[in-house]
Amino acid sequence: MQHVSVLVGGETGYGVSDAGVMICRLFCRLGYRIYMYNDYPSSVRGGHQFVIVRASTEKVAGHSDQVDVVLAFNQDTLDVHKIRFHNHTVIIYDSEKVRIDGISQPSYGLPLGKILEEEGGKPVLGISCMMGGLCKALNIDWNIFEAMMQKHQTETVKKSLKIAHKGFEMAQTVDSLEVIQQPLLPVLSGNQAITLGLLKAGLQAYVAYPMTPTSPIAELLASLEPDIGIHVVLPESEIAVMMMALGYSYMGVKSAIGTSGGGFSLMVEGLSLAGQAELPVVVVLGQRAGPATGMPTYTAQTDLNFVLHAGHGEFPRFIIAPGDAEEACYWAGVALNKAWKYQIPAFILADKTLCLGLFSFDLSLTAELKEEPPVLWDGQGEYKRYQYTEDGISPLAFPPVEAQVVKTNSYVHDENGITSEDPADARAVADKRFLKEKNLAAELKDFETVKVYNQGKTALLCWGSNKGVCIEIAKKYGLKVIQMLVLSPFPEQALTQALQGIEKIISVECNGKGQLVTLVKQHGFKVDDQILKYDGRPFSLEDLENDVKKVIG
Amino acid sequence: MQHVSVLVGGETGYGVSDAGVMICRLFCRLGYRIYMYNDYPSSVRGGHQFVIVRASTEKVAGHSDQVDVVLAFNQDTLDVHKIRFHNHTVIIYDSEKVRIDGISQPSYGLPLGKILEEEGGKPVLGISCMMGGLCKALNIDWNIFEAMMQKHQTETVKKSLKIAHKGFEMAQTVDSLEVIQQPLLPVLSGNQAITLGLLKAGLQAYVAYPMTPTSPIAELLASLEPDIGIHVVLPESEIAVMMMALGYSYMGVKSAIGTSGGGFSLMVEGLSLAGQAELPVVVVLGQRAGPATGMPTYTAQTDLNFVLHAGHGEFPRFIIAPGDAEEACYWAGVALNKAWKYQIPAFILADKTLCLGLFSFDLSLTAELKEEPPVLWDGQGEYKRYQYTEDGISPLAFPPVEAQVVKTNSYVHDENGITSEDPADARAVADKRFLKEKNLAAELKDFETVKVYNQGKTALLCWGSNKGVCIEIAKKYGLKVIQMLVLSPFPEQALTQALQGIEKIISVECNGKGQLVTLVKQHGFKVDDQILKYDGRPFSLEDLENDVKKVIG
Amino acid sequence: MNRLKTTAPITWCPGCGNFEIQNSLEAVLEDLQKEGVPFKKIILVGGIGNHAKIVDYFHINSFSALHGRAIPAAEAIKLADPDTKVICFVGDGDTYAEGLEHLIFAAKRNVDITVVVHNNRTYALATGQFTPTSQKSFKGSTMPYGAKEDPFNPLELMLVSGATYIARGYPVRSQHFRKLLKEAIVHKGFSIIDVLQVCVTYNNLYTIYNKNLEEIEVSDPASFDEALKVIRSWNYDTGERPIAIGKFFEADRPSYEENYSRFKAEKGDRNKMMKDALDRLF
Amino acid sequence: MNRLKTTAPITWCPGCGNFEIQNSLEAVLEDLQKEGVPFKKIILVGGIGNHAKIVDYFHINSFSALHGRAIPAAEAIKLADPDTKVICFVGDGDTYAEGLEHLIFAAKRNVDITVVVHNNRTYALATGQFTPTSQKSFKGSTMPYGAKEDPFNPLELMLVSGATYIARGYPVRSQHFRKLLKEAIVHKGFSIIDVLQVCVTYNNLYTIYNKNLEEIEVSDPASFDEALKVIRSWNYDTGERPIAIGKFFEADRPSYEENYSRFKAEKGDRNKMMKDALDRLF
Ligand SMILES: Cc1ncc(C[n+]2csc(CCOP(=O)(O)OP(=O)(O)O)c2C)c(N)n1
Ligand SMILES: Cc1ncc(C[n+]2csc(CCOP(=O)(O)OP(=O)(O)O)c2C)c(N)n1
Ligand code: SF4
Ligand code: SF4
Ligand SMILES: [Mg+2]
Ligand SMILES: [Mg+2]
Repeated sequence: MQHVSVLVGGETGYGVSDAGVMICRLFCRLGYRIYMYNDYPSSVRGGHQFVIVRASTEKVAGHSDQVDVVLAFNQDTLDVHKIRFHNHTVIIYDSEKVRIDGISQPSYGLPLGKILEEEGGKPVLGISCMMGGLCKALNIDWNIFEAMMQKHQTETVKKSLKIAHKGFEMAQTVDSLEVIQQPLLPVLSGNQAITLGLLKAGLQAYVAYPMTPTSPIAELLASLEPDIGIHVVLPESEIAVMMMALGYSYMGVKSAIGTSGGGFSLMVEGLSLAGQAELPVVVVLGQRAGPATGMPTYTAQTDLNFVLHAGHGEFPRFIIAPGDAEEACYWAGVALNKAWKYQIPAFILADKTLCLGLFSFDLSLTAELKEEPPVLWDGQGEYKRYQYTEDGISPLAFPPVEAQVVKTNSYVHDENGITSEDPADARAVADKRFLKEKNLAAELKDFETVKVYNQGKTALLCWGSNKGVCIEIAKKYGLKVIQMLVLSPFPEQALTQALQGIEKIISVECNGKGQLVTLVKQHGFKVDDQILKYDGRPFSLEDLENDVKKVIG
Repeated sequence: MQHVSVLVGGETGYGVSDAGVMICRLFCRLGYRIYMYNDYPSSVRGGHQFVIVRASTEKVAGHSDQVDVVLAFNQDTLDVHKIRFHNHTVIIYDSEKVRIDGISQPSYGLPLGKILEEEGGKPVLGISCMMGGLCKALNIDWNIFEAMMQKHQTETVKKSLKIAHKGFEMAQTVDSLEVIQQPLLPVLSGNQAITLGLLKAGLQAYVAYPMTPTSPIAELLASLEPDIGIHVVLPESEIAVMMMALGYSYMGVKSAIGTSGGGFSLMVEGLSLAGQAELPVVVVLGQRAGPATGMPTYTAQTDLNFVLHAGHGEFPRFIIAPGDAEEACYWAGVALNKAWKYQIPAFILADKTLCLGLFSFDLSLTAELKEEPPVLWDGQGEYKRYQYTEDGISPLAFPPVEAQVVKTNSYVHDENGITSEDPADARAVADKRFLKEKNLAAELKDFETVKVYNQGKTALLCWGSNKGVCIEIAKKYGLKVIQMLVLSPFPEQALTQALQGIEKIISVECNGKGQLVTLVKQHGFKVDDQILKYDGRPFSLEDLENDVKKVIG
Repeated sequence: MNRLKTTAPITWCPGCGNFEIQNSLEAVLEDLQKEGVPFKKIILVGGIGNHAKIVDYFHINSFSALHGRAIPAAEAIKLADPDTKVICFVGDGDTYAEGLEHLIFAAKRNVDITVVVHNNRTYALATGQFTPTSQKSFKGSTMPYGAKEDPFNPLELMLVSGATYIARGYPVRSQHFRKLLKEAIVHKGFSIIDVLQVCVTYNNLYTIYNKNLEEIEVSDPASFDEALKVIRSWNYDTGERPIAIGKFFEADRPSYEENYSRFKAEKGDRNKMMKDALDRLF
Repeated sequence: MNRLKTTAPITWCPGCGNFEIQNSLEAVLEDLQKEGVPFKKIILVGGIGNHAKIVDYFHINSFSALHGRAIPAAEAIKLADPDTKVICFVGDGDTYAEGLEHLIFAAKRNVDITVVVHNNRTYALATGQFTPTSQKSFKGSTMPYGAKEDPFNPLELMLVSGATYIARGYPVRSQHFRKLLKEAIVHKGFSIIDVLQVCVTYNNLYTIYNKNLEEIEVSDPASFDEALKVIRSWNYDTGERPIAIGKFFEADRPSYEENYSRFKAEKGDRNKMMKDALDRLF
């Protein structure tokens, strides 16, 4: 076999994600491209968690409801997911906790408690045991497994391998997962990819308040703090987060901040300040199911319109919505560069699916990303923070500047940054902002702001993390996929081009209102049909296929 | 003469608005309909402030740049506003402070300092002196003036009248402002009208943090607190304001809150809670020039898109934008009623022009407004806060309820208000919200959500405080005016109807982006031309006329 | 099945200090009911975090608010009906970080609500970051190399802010804790209990607490000075010195809601009121 | 024209206490410059209110922030360049109400910034409402029948929050005030001056202040107890008792920014860093 889908299920807090990560790494070492979906409730312990790992010879970025192998740490894994089994699904389960009455598929019980007791292993090593069973079931070379374990489980590796081998012995081979000859790629979450992109483009400070699904960015950067001298600051609230980011900007320190919708709500006033004062800031916004607390660990694409219009008053913003890890890395870097070039807020509009999903990551795809210097003051004459220029961009200088002052202002202001209530100044600062937006839009024409995949007269129109699943279904049904990567400034021309020859447009979104449709309609485009999902779960291949079939008749 | 435009100018903090109010009241007592525009900088003292009072036999709600009488307390009044004078403009000025070199119009200098000293009057009584001059210049019956003074200046009335008479003696009659035979109407600001509308619909609590231009609502209600037993609460921040309003809602206490864009930014997270928890709340949002601090005392219509989409996640909201005091009163009441009927947030989207402008107010136009009871639980069986019903409205009950519990929740929840992460519940609560929006939209078909004035094949499309000026210009040029009073749920059918026979649509907005145009385009309408103003000043008649002439060719 | 329980599955980790808070609340509510405070007059208000799940587990009126924002909602609830007992369950991240300002103002106003802080000294539900009361040696997930800040002492803040009942409790000493909880609820005015609720998963301080805790009794609960001294005797570090628990302060001061007259029963005079108001403006 | 002045017209009311704060700042900056702190290293951060206009009037680096939000911006500015002097001009509405939380956390962290609170005990620019330090008898425009709350004492809050320099000043006593202002700026760590800045228009307390003010000198500036005592000797009421001004507390504690290594000069190793990180993840 050359593709496989593995489901791991167990109680929250008992290592189900870790198991998923290890499986991803294992498959990657066999030459596969992987994707992992992680489904868990908002509790540290006690709920049911599962991951689905898919491996394929080609790039994948969506999960399937059909699973070939199941690793069951608890009863729910069987009971809840039975519908995902096919006739040949292999089930490896903890025989001390799980009863498999009425299951006709090949099943191998591992008495985890007993094995761990015998070997003196902590509960978390039950994962290794299951991994052993998985290797056997899919006929995976033990040496490859061992090499992976040697690298990532350095402390307990001997014991782990011993325990794993018990699992290996107790299962049976049902099929062989072939080794694929192609470059091996590392496994990254969307969060990790965003982090790398920001770093590559010169990030110097990261400010955040904990919030799912972007907290791992702060954690990763905090772990890198001593190595790369980055500042990671965790202040009292999201309001402080935004204000600190603006303080950093004023001083020329490139910062980013991360949050989700609820935390972002608290940043909106500061965002408006960024607009008026022309202070660059990059916001990583990982959408999750709202309103309010909603379902904190589940996904959504419900904040597009909010982000497009957040903040009182009018000011430009750069909004990108990556669809997988490589795009996340590349566009995060572009966001940081353009935020500084145009002195505006930029958003990496992600969601839980992207942030916490795992992807095979090809670094070479982001090779061209590098730090771009902002427009700096040339040191001649008097420095004017808000100098009017042809392109609307006032050259930057950061305190301390010899014999000059840098004045930034939350009020309407003159070129020097002094408060003004003059109608002419009010018009001028607004026009300056509009001009920057226009110029950013023009520059973006050189970027792939709208991506197309496949051909066809019917198009699936999507944004963000639905990209992967759309591409797969589109291939199957001969549809074109149009992915909007840049959402503001609106890439009107690129979309027009992408739509050439299209007779029917079907939008695919994880929300109930059709927010992308709202946006494209504003710009004079129309959409024929909408496929919407708003239950906190991303589309599986099967979900989308069902909906697409209904719509294309 | 049967209409007049009076400009009063002076230093901020020296009673220019008070003078304006008195002039309005005087004209009202002559049977006129008035409108006053108030222009002042964001400082308690020291800047230049002016008001323009217009009186007309018909309803007016816009100011003119052409002034017939000027009362000048400072030099700026002459220097800054010279462009507004015509050949017959009468100038009454403080001869101790203002030099009128080169002024050819009829001018009467009053030595205010000297007069006040003679009479032992405080500086503020300089206003009375000027008013005396005005009465003389326009040949206004002294008895009418005296009656007005008796009512509103009880403490110092004798002295005031004496001082006023000095002014009266020193000026000369240039024209006669006729007495008009029609019912006399009181003078209300937009804020006062909103307050009355809320009270009429049963407001029980008002929570706010000070912010221009809505602070006067809190002040007015605070002054009424002992009389009508309303709660006025002024907590530590706008975040607390919103959360307190929701606490009141939970207990069945009808509350409203008031702010401007910056303060509203801080309420956005709580707004999202209102959406999820289905807690009614009424927000009076007086727009002013942003972003950030912007120009705090100047006007704007830049927060429409923000308010339409504020808050993470998706939930319905009722947004109305009144165009004058009567609409403000009526629709504020409707907003409170519908917020409670549908258990949603409602917005009275006003702006500085409306909030602080003065209008003649005809109470009879809001006669049908009364408090509507929300849908209450019938007391049968088990109480379920989020019971699914045919219309999406779950009957309300408020603690304490005998033998029942009322559970409200920021998470996705089941009918009892218990947290759920079940996809079916997530869909169900979202569908419930969408259903309420649909039903509200349907109910609104019985309301005048879109108003039309005049006839013509070309229409001026406007919202909020631009109504008055649009109507006047439209009359002059044979245009139709289409005023969108309800902005969400979008009154698609009413707008379609209003547009029948229209060949060209010209939008008129006080912003730079054309936010109403963005909205109508989302709903498939198109706009041919846009007239935009974004310098913090509302359109004068002349401003709009100029722009309209350019566009209609 | 217990009449105070809902169907919500409990998702706290085994060994979590929250369980005993839950048990104590149940016992205290039963007690109060016997003493004439019916269940229907109780309103639980929750922040967001593991602590806040408690409001879901009780078949009692509840308002699940936002992270850090329970307290202003609770204040308005109390203003709306001064005859209710309003109890907030909040976390240390929730109310000592995100929502600290509301806490201080509620104390300043002396609103008659009770605030129970599940102070596990970490953002537990957010997976173990450092909070304002985390010990400096705590290696939160975002501070792998240790904190850059000392903790503050929230009860000192409460004392100077004007809280009129201040206590620290340890649910493991359940009888002692229940006494405090009941006292706090019964107290007229703003009451707060800083609860040393141990998070076994991210910041397991059972050993330190069990070793160093000391039940104290102040000689004069109304004494600011004595309260300050006992509060300052332990500063949320991990040194081996006694950690005082008990009631530290209780004073009598008019509560906020007393300044608000109750709503008039009839709003029938609203039309007249409008006419009067208009008349004034004419 | 003064080299420290801008072209911005000054719009404070005649007699406003802000003028003397402005004069004092000018004098202190000139002084500091002579002592080796160049103007270019000074950064003024303003909230929003009449107080905040001061940053416009100085030809000095400045960041005009939002109402209540000056302090977190100032903290990051200091983190970005520990070699600057960051001075915040904030109001009592601004920083004791809207932004109180930031103030407490900046004190907790002991960030080396200076906070000058123009405490005129009213929301002046918003036209005279009641703030957390308004005397109870103050009839603000939204409290025509008098306040429903007692004021709190912000310096008590600052002391327990961890501020390492605490003073109260009265600009009318300009030499005394300038001394405090300079000390606060020079102090290493978080410093705050509560300035009794009189608002002549909305809350004219000149008479009361002039009558009751008392310059004090504490015997041991590092003594918490002594500081607390003098701070608590006046509680923002209008009774006829002495109102202490002077430096109440000064202590030495590592400041926050010391925990942050400076950025590495070269970011050239970013590519290698990425490769290393990826290698770890493989
Ligand atoms: C505005 C906002 N920011 C962040 C979060 C994410 N969040 C949810 S729970 C939590 C941690 C809660 O910590 P604490 O209040 O100490 O409660 P615990 O889980 O420790 O009981 C955070 C940060 C949120 N829900 N809302
Ligand atoms: C978020 C927000 N809320 C409210 C306001 C309105 N506002 C502007 S100035 C001001 C009062 C300022 O009072 P204070 O901070 O005491 O300064 P003062 O004018 O007294 O110096 C207020 C409430 C605002 N600008 N932003
Ligand atoms: S994570 Fe900590 S606080 Fe949360 S339930 Fe588990 S032990 Fe309790
Ligand atoms: S209103 Fe008060 S604080 Fe503001 S400038 Fe005038 S006197 Fe000063
Ligand atoms: Mg906690
Ligand atoms: Mg003030």
